[in-house]
Amino acid sequence: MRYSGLKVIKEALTGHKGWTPAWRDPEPKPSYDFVIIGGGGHGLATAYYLSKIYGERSVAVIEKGWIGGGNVGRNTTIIRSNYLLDGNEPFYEFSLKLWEGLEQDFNYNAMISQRGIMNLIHSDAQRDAFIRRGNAMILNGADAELLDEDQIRAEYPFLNFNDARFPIKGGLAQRRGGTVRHDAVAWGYARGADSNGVDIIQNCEVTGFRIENGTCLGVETSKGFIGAGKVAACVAGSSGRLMAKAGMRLPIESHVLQAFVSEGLKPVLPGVITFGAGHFYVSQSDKGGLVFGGDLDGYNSYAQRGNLPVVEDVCEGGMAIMPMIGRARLLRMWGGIMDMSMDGSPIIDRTHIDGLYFNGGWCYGGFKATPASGYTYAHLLAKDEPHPTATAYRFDRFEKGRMIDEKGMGNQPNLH
Amino acid sequence: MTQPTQKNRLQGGLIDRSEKFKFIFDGKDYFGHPGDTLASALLANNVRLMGRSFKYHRPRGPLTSGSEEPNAMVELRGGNRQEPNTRATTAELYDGLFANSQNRFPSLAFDAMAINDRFSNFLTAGFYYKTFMWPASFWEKIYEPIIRKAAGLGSLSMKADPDVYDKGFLHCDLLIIGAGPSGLIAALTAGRAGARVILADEDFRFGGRLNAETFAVNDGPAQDWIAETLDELRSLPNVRLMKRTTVIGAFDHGIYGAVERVSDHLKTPAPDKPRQVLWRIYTKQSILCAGATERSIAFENNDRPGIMLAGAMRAYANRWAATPAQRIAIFTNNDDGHRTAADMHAQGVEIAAVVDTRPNQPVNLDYEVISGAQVINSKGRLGLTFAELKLADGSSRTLECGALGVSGGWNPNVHLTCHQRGRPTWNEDLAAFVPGGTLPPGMSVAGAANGTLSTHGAFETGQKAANAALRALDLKTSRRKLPEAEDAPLNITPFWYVDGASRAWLDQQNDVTVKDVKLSHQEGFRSVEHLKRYTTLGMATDQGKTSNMGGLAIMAELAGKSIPEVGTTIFRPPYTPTAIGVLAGRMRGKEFHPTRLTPSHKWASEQGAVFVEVGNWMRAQWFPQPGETHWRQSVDREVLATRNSVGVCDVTTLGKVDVQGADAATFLNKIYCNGFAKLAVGKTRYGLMLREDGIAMDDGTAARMAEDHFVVTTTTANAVKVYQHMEFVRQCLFPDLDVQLISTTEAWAQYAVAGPNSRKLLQKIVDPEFDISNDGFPFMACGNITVCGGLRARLFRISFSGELAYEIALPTRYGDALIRKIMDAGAEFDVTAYGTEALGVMRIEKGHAAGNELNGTTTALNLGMGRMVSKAKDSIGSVLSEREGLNEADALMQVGIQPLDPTQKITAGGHLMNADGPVDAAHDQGYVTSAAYSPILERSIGLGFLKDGGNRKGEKMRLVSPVTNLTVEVEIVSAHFVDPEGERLRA
Amino acid sequence: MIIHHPTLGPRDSAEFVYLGDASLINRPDPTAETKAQDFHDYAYLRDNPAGPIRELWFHEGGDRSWLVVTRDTTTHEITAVEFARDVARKQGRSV
Amino acid sequence: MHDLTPLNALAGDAPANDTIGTLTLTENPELALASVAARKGQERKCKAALKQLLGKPAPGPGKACLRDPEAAFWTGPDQWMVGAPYDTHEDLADQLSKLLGAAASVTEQSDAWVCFDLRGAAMEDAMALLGPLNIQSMKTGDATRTSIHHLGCFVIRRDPSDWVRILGPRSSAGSLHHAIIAAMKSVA
Repeated sequence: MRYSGLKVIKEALTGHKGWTPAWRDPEPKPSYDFVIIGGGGHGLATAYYLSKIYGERSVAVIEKGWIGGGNVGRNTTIIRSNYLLDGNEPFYEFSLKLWEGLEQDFNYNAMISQRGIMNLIHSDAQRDAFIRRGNAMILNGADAELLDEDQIRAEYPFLNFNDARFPIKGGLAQRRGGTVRHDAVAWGYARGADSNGVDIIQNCEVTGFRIENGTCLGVETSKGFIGAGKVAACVAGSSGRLMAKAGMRLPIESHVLQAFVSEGLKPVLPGVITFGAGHFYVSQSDKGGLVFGGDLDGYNSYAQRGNLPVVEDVCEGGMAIMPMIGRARLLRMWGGIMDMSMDGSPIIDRTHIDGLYFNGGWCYGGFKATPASGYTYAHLLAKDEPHPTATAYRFDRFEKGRMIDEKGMGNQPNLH
Repeated sequence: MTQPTQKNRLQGGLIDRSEKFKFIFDGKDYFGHPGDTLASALLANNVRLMGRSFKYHRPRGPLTSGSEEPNAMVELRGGNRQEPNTRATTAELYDGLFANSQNRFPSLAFDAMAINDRFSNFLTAGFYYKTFMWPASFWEKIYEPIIRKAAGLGSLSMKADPDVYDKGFLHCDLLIIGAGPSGLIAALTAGRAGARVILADEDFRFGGRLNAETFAVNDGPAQDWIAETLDELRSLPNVRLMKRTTVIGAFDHGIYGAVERVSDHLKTPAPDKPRQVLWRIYTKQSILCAGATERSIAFENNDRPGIMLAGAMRAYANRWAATPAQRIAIFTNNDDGHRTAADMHAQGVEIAAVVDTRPNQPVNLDYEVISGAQVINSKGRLGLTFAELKLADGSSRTLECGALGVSGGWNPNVHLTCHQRGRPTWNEDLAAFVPGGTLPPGMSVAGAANGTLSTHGAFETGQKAANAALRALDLKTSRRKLPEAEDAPLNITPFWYVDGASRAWLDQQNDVTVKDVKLSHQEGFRSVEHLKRYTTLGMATDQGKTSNMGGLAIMAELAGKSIPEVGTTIFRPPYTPTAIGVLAGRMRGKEFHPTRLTPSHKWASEQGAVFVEVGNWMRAQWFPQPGETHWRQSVDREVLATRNSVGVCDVTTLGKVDVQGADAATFLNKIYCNGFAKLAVGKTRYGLMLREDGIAMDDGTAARMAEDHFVVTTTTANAVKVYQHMEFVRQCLFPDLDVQLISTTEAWAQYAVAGPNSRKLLQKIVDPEFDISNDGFPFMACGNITVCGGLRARLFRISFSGELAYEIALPTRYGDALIRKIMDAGAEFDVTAYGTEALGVMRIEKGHAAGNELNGTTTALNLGMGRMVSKAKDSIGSVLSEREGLNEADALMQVGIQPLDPTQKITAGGHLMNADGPVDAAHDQGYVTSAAYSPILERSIGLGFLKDGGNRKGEKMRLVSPVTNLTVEVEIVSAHFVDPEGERLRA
Repeated sequence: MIIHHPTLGPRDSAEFVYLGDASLINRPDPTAETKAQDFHDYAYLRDNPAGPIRELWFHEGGDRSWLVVTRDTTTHEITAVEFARDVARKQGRSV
Repeated sequence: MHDLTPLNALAGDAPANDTIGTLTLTENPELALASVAARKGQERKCKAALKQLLGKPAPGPGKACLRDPEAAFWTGPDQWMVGAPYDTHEDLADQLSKLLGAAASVTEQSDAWVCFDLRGAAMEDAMALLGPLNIQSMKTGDATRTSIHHLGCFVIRRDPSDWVRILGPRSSAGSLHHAIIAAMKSVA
């Protein structure tokens, strides 16, 4: 069913009798050309683009729980393409461009809102690094803007300019950055994929892979065996757990990242702000809640919950940069499992097992990558060659010494 | 203005009538008493309308009498203490309290945004997702700004929070959460047994539900028993009573977060006292005695001011001697609703009727009981006037009443049992979820929180839980006679919503109605997670405490499943919303991070130095002299003075590690890629440290003070990280090496004395028995010396500036005296203090790598030190540094960069492009890491990394920096701009 | 979290710095034929178990010991804490 | 004798001394410190030498030996911090090196630390606002390292037990002092 202004009015006047389920709830077929494991944002986007761009009709997405219940439903909703390295920037810029056309593309309002993202600068060395980054962004066809202290003061008068421990010396802005209604992304892709004939199978857990002499023939699931021409893993924080069933060890650790939302407040923040001298970033949702976060808890975890020290650390950062939020109340906090890779950058690649593909290692940056991750993964699956914007996301980059390390932290995932 | 009297104030209650508090709500004056909340005082003053809902801006009054309140939220206090979304139901009244209603325009009684209510047919669940898409550009330009303008509830002051917050840490054997009957008896039992007990309650009065009831305990008033109990608890030194303290979360390993509201019941906190304290409570055992929350029943227009939960209505009457109206009715599906009627009647409030969904309820001489009936609708614009009933026989009837108490049953407060992902289980008798499955380790649950709703049951389970905890603590248990108390059952017959109800509210704040849940089901959003996210049910500030169950029950019915089959939403911290300020505590403003001062800080301040943050250090950036109007003037002067005569700079911030032991040299051979075994005693060597992945981690010097003693320096930024790494290598990789490490960064003040006259100057400081002539103390020498007549010190002949230079170290307490001494002794050479800027200029002139070059992605090869990586020995990082990607023919190499036109300036962060050809990422040749104006060369110079840089000296290129609108033609030169042969530093 | 230090008893994990999987103790033989592969696997591949894991914590705010902590990544329950130095020796590491 | 005048950690003309409510906080510059780490295989020798110096066994984990003039507390496996009055022991490290010879690595630590003495009835309440340390479980003679407002500090419970000695990083003396004073005011 297509959503339109007319449809909305008609339904409003006729008691909303005509709305139908956003997606079907089918039983799995014996086999598909493509079986995508994971009904999160990336998996659903992959199915959507496989069916829409690459014309594939025999596609299933299998999800252990309910679609959109993973990181796409528990993140801070930020989109941006302010990356430094050649391996990353073209990919994230491609993603941002897809975001910009997404709502019309899948006929669902995901409330994409490009109110901008501002990375604050607190030292000369940081300015040097941000100038290099801003230039890299522009040279890759993205937008970037360097602001001095006065410009920041004019745009964000409520920041701490009085008694800051680390004074604000400027900022690097990407005006096209912003936020998206995260749940709607999963639902929009699901609805779009479903209408292209993709089977979305919920409450179906993968229990193993059927691999015969080096080739993956399908997956064993809680709903029985499902055969597949190609099996595409796309399970973010569960990557280690899942790929172990195929006997693989990954350059990935699972870590918990907490996120926070305040009670609804009248609008105060124009866009996204990141504090360059503390672990804090924040935006304000269309409902009025301050949505903010900071560092990983720092230890391996699959528990989807964190602990107090990081909660306090994040709020200290918030109070340091924005002392006006002291009397606002934290409403909810939650934890997502991040698939932290060894260089902070993702992997979209074949595995050494024929017919088994892998997409993961998104660290805490997976949400903004959703459209491009789906698009480029679909490209790899359909054409068996990497999409031009994702050629660097290979497994073997660590053997070859071609890491994509934006932060320069080396092989310690919790520092990326 | 006329001052309303306390028209709806009843007799009795736990308020202090001897004192009168004046307060202001929406500009109007009222009076209340100590013990009141803002809500109880307003009700007593016959004010029911206290707020507006989020989406439809429907008029609202209090639904509850506690922290779960979704409706009666106000902006409390004014000015920079304005506090949005404050529950009137928990805000303690104080004299002069000032509050405004929120989320309405222009006034609470007339809210223009209430127009949304007229369009409610459009604004259904999921409405936004289906519309506002045409034309594409309109979402951000037109639609979203309108939506955002309407967003939110209360507003921030936009000014810094003036209050301070503390953090505290408490350790105990047993934490009891909630001081109702179960919590009090548990505390008594454990306290008597000698356990270290903390009893915390969010209320400002201990007693929990007993404060709101008229029950007898031991045939006397419950308050008497509470008073006796508290007296005994106060007499026990091992028991800590914490009221106004909300336990917000159950974290790993028995750590609980709790917020104590120290000053919120005062107009302003006392001087130097915190507004609130965040306590981190470490406990071995805990008992959750958090009680239960009543739930409503969904019927058409069940959200009018005056319609509240029956238990809340009873609490207002019994505890606060306030009634929402003089004539009230009750709508219930269980026996508890009848208690409210009885208590209100006893308080002299007129009971229009008790409407019970259950058939054949006992009649009553005092007021009418209507069995098998339902309230199906309500009337009244800004407050309830009539309730419409559907009677057992299907006929209808209208009840005139100003308030309606609704009781749909009670939900145990299981929240903290879920904070470690435990899921509650369904209890048929209560028609509610009770704690089940896996509780946080060490936690047990008692009283209503565990589904035991009677007072007797609370006493019984409280004592039982306490004894279980005592057993776990190996303390003596005791079983005393329990106080006598009521033990009535609830007798509930589940009834969630009246047939055909549509605009019947489930989530009152977010305006989620039965209709929305039906639509959510119709569109396939049927799991509890999808329901929540699609309709926003339970996403309000009460976190679903008053709304989730109703929605769940309706979804279950629509899906033909049982409630537990549809699922439970588990609760997350915090239990109630928590001020961000208290989670930050003292770590804000200048105290956000500790500040580290160098030994010369006092002296430098006296010189008017400009300081800069370097990590947590404050370092002198430059020393402005009279007449200097621009920082460049100061920095140029400092550089020239140093290069031409002598300068001094505080370099204490460099990390220093004392490395001792028979295997000290072997150890350094492991952590540095270059060799140290053969370094002679009395000599210093530059060392490059790699990470195991072959990337440069840090650099510094190692001075061999003795065969088995080195003093190692690290960069300022990496001192902590490098020390950890060294301990890792020592303890985890080579555990049997005889080597001992300790940081001495703070112990020694260290100054760089640089320039042609540095030796002459130091010869006036260093005691004469030490020969520091070029032969006696050549380049890279080091040794223990004495200065100024016998003070122990260390001298290193090392140079970052490229000049003849020394670093001199002595005990920190003498650092201040030494800098003054050096400045005096150096007067004849015009000795000049220089800061980090001049330091940076000189190291760039000399081509020394620093933080901008050691950026975590560069290798020894990139840094032009490829040959330093010894192949003769194993060291951390040597193997992986050989990977092909790190050794390509056109690998980035450090180069020098200068503009062709000396008057032009180059910037760090600029990218290098070939002289001609396209300017884009695909043709990127490298980038500038550091740039500075060199007063010696009288031009702007820079260091950078360039592909195959080693072979491109003399090449003309373009430096582009679009983000700073800069393009400069540059020439690639040697990174050693000054004294490439190093004659000066060996002079 | 609380880490029960072998000699100092229960300590708040905020006093510690986390490194990662305790397999980082098993630095490969730098002279082996297969050293390139060995060091790649050592530095980059992880079991990343959902369940018990042995991991390295540094008692930065305490006695500066590296510890090997056995912790369940699904519940965070800690079942063992040892000195990393002892573990390393047990695994045959020396000089 | 040299002619350099020392500067206290808080850079005041005199050591800081504040009394708030029942609590007194004093900056104590009169403390010489040196760390002692046993060499590999020399642990027994090292402990014996310390016993000779201290007149009682070298303190074990979490313990201090409170004694004049030399005192000591445990800082890590086979590591101790030895303290003594500064005026008589400015060269403490050298004295210890002579005493311990090849049995231990000795490092001067006198000026690595600022020393605060916090005394008074409300001491435990103030300490409860400063860090996760379980001060109530510490008895006279207990010593341990902990974090106070992100600063690694040693805390030694002295005699009488309403007295703690706090050793913090000298360069952050001001921040540490500020934090302790704030806590003293909160509990006053």
